Amino acid sequence: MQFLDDYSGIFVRYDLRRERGEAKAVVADDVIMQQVIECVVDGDTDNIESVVKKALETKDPMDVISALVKGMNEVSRLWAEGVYYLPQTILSSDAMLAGIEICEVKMGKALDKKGVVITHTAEGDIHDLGQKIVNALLRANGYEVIDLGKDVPVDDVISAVKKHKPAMLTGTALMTTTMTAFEKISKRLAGEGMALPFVCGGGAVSEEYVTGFDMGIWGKDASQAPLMASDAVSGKNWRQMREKYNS
Amino acid sequence: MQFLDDYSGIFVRYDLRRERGEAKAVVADDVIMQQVIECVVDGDTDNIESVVKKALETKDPMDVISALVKGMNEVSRLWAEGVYYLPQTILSSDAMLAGIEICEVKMGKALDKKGVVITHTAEGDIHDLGQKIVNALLRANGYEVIDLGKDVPVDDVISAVKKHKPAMLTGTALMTTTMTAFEKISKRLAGEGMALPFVCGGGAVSEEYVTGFDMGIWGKDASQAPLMASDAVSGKNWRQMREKYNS
Amino acid sequence: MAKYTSMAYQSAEEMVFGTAKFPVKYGRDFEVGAGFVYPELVPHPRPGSEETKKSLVREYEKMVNDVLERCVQLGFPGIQVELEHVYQMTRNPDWGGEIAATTKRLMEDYHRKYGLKSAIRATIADYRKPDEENMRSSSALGNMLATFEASAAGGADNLSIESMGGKEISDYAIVRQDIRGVLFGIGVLGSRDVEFLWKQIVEIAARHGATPGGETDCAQANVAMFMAGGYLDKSVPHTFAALCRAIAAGRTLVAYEQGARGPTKDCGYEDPIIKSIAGVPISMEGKTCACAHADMLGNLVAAVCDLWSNEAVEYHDMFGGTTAAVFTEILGYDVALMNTAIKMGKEKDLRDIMINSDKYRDTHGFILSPDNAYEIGKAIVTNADSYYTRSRAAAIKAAELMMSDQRLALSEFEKNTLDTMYKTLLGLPDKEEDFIGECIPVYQKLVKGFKPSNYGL
Amino acid sequence: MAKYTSMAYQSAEEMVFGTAKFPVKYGRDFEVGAGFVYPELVPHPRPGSEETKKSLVREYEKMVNDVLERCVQLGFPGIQVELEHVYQMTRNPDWGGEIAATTKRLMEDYHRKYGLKSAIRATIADYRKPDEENMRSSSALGNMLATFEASAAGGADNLSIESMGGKEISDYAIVRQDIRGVLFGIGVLGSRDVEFLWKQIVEIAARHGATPGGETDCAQANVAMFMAGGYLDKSVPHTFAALCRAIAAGRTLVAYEQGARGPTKDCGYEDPIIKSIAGVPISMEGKTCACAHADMLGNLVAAVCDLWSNEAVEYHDMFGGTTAAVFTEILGYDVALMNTAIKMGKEKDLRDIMINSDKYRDTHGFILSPDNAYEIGKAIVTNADSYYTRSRAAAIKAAELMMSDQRLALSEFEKNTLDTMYKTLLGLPDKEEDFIGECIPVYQKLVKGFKPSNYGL
Ligand code: B12
Ligand code: B12
Repeated sequence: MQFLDDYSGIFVRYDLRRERGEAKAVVADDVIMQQVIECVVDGDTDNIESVVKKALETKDPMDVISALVKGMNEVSRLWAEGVYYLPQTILSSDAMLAGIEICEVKMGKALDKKGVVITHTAEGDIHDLGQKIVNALLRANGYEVIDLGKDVPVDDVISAVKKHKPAMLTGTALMTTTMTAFEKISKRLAGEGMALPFVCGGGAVSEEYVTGFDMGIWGKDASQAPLMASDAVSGKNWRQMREKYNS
Repeated sequence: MQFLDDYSGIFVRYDLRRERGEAKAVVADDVIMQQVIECVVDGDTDNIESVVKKALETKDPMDVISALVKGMNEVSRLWAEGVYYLPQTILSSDAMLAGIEICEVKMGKALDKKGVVITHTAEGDIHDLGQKIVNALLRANGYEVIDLGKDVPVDDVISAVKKHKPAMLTGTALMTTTMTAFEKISKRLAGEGMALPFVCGGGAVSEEYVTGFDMGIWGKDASQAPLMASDAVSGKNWRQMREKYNS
Repeated sequence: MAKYTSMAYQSAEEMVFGTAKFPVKYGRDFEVGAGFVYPELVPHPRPGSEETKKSLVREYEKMVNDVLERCVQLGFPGIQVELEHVYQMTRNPDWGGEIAATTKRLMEDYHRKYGLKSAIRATIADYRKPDEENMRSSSALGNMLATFEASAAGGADNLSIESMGGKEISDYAIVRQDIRGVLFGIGVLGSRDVEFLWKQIVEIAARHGATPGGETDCAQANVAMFMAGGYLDKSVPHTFAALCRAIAAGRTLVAYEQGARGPTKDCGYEDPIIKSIAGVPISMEGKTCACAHADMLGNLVAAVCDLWSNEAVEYHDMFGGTTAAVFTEILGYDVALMNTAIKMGKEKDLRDIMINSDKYRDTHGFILSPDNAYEIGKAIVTNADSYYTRSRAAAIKAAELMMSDQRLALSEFEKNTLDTMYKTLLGLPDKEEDFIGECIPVYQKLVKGFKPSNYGL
Repeated sequence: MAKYTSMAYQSAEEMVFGTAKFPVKYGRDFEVGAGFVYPELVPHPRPGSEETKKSLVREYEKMVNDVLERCVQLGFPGIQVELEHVYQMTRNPDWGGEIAATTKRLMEDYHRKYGLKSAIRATIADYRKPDEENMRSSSALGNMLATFEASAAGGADNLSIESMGGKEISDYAIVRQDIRGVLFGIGVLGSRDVEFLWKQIVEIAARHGATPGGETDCAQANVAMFMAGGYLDKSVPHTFAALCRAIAAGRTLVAYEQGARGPTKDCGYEDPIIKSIAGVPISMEGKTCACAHADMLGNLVAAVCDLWSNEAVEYHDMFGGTTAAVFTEILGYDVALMNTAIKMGKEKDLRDIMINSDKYRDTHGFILSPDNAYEIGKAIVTNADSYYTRSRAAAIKAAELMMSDQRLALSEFEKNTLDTMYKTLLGLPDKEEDFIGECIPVYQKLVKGFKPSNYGL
């Protein structure tokens, strides 16, 4: 086989040209809090437990939690600037959540969540990876996620919404032949006099399709989910959200 | 340049494999009528005039006309069987129509047509070749064609339909950005309480699109036009015709 | 009027994709025919988006962005986007102008951010109606010229058109297998209209520092090719369609004699002949324009191309992204293959593989195979007395080539058609004035609306 | 369980498109890997058509007819159509069966009328849910096996599947860059599930005289590749995705050890490695599957293919015909180019051009370049003690190849990821039982619903 040494004119490695955001910059008032933050920023799920426990010996649980969250905010920045990739973000959120759990035990009560979001993958569809990412990112941002899983019958979605009264509902579908369930859900909800932001995403799902039925808001990327959830929690209705995200 | 001698495995000349229908077989009661028929079958526009005039010296115009038509039927068979191509068909129809005209002069009155069809190419669209073929084939089959031409405003189509009360309306569009006029026409006609078979064709026009509005019937190939016209004239409504041609 | 009397290339063997005798440079670091092949992506707006200027501009913004983003995602070095005007963009000159400006803005962003090379072709819609209006003074013509201005001002690098001259005659003749009519409609009338139009386009381009790009006989030769279709179609004989193509070369060539510099218009299948004569870089389309129409020379037609196009794809979603992105990807890899061959010094191997794929698949591939295209080119430059003589010579040469190569299998019907057409061609007058004199009365009688004055006759 | 311990080819140089060590013959005069490449067209039904059996069968009837007609129109010698089941076709075995029968009827018509060669691949949908049900006894499994029966009885020539074993673990691990988890989910659990499934598929195929076709690690390696995406994506590092691919080769290989004979499943990008070991004909997809998803090795991936596929295209109208016809045309010309090269004795030139187009474009193209694929294959057959050892060896080899070739440019981030993964891989236990013992408790804790019993553990 003959191989070239010079590939110019065939392809350009644009990925190498891109400027990187500045590296991690974490600031804390003292050493132990610094360690807590670093555990989150580094997604160090192995040591987070011991470090947080150590911190709790001297610090108030709420302060430790805000350190954990501070670390997570730094991670979000690094991801946004392209320094971090998705896995770093998810590992950090794993670490943060583990840390928070320990603090909650110490406090004897669970931290109250920013709001409730129900997620599911369409009936007949087992492509749930996008949904799993959405779950992780929502949890990382302090939302209570009710995960209905994949291949969820329309009925189950409706009754879950009735039961939990979430601020937002999400659906993932990767097949055009299963996404049709979203429209049914929208109709059923309307029929029951319910209206809430229903964010739909997934490879096969197009903006064209989702904005074609009531409540539908198209989600292009899982990373949008937290911001969407906060809009929903802060009372934006689906029309306002569609206006914001789909136009 | 290097050239191969053997192309097997690269492509197969399926066109050479196809069995041809049997060749022309024309039968007439006598010599002159035989000539009339042959002029049509051969699309001999140069001699049709003299031959028909000669025939008219001894024959009744109506008989000559039926000979002309007989020739044309033979042509249709040859086309259907793949012996003839479109040009042969059009030339034959040119010849037949020229012959009929002469007979009509002799009779002192025009032959009454099978029915009236209005054809047009959509507003903003100058792709009228398909329409021209449709015109030729309809005329060849004895229909009166009112040719509105190309780039025809919706209004003009509506008023033409009001004025001529055709058995069928046709539209041709080769651009998806102009075919949208067909839907407008359908709505306008309905608005004016009119309903007739509206056959739409042309490269860009899909069955999906045309069957999406009232009166719309999708025409795949110009050769369908005569049969569609006879259905329309014999009283089939657009729903029955859509059922027949689009499913 | 000055005509080409010699070939740009010494031989067909010299011709290959990626290199043209006279490269053209414009846009953002974009040079065509200078050693590499680039993709040319042609997106078409969705029905409905043409209703307002705002919605149409927005549609183009989305489409062009998808194209440029996919290029960067996959590492394609550069791309040309064709703005092939739908009626509304030419009918309203400011629409065409603003869409060109929007496209340019996006391209500049990607060039700044990533160094992506790019260029814009604006193809104005010729919506004059030869049989209904005065082609040399109609309001349609006025709008067309105004739109050329607006597009160039807006940022179009390449000005092109698919012109209509002679179409009223060729439409009549093609469906009647009337080769004389085709020669008159394409070879004579078409050529004269191209001359008339391109004088003005070249002048406008010069004024705006844009490049006068390409012409194509889509209006006539593509109708014939298109109707000839595939092995199962029975509309127009394939040998006849091939003759129409040879004749078209003489017509399209006029644009370059008037100052057009290419890259030529993608749908001009006659361009390999043009390149052999004029040496301009050519844009071609084949297998990857299946989204727009089928042809029977999907690989061969790329053999000597400088840009590689999809002709047109309507904007819709597919599993892999929008059609604009999807076809950018396919074209991008197609040209990556050609460019790799160039870098490896194997470009002529790949060229010959492309040629052998289709040279004997059908008549169009046969006459456009570079060796035959070159022969037809020679017939054109050695019969340069008039538009008529060279078009006729091209047709006669094409016929002789088809008749003399045993490897080109033809059905009885196709053979007979070819023989008849060949005899007819030989029987036609030798002088243009005689031919014109013979045709005018005939077609005035046969074709309603035909006005010789539209062609300065 | 018997495992491959030697390579089917003496060297990578020996491998080229169109020829496989063990050709497969089935369908209507259809032979794969015997000297020519054929297109494999995969049409997908429009949303809504899946609602009733009648409408879905009708949809397939239209799609398949468009495919076969375009082949005859353009002269393509033969084609394979994949019926890639949507959920409903497997959920209701008789649907899948009737659609196979309808497809066969149409193919027989075209074969009788024109001699068009053809074959049918039925790919059953594996809709078992590893984290929710018992994968070795669920009703989903029952339906799947029943649908294999029905499809074979209906006329499917090739039975294939994209199986799900280990997905619950790999889904967790891929988005966390946990290479150990990937090795466990793909290399160990995936391999065990493939063994379990293919024993039964092979048996069913034998009973119906159908050919057990191919497996693919779409469920895992394609998720990684897909998320790694292009130059602008930041979801999964490209070096990590390449390691997932190398590991997947060990998993997919199991199907052929169980008796599958190919042609393999198009979306198994690991197939060049499979071909180097097993010598089965492989179906690949690249630039012309842009309609289904983007990849960064559009040309290279065709270098050693025997079938060339579009992965999947939803049925819609385009200017040039329906998507089914359009992609048949593009694929048809793609393979015509390869077959012409073969006839001209230039197939290795074209192969090398394809390879150089993408070998250094991205990590996936790099490790699947035949020379590197062959090296990874050797690592697999020389570490055949267990599914684990060979998958790990494949990953280590892939990492070493990426680290040692200076022409493969990597960003700092990608380099660091690769180093870390490489160290982790080296640090893992040498024996499968130790590795399994280490992983089970860890992932039972981390992944809700993970049941070792699903894998006979
Ligand atoms: C991996 C994969 C699989 C895996 C699934 C693994 C898993 N856990 O999901 C397996 C092997 C199981 C699989 C199976 C099948 N698959 Co599959 N699969 C794919 C593939 C290659 C990648 C999908 C993927 O994981 N992408 C990565 C994830 C992260 O992307 P995503 O889900 O789109 O999510 C992103 C965004 O959409 C967004 N998002 C998603 N959801 C949400 C929600 C919110 C709120 C927001 C804000 C954002 C958001 O965020 C994510 C990015 O951050 C696609 C190819 C493609 N073009 O999509 C085919 C594809 C989806 N599969 C397809 C098919 C046909 C199948 C099968 C039927 C094949 C078969 N016969 O076996 C079966 C399905 C059976 C069934 N009943 O579901 C087709 C669907 C065709 C169609 N009709 O639409 C595709 C498109 C492949 C193709 N081109 O043919 N598949
Ligand atoms: C030739 C051609 C032209 C010629 C037209 C010549 C003429 N007299 O029609 C010319 C050069 C003038 C032309 C111009 C343009 N064209 Co144009 N053109 C074509 C081309 C290559 C072939 C069309 C053709 O003549 N086919 C042969 C005829 C016979 O087929 P047909 O009309 O479809 O008819 C058949 C069937 O549809 C059916 N049928 C048709 N009507 C009816 C009616 C009934 C009742 C029945 C039963 C059947 C029926 O019967 C016929 C077969 O028997 C197509 C390519 C394509 N894919 O279609 C592009 C195409 C139609 N053109 C296109 C474009 C964009 C243009 C221009 C805008 C380009 C430009 N910027 O200049 C301008 C249009 C300006 C305007 N306002 O209209 C695009 C349209 C894209 C879109 N948005 O839909 C196409 C699809 C090319 C492409 N792929 O981009 N074009």
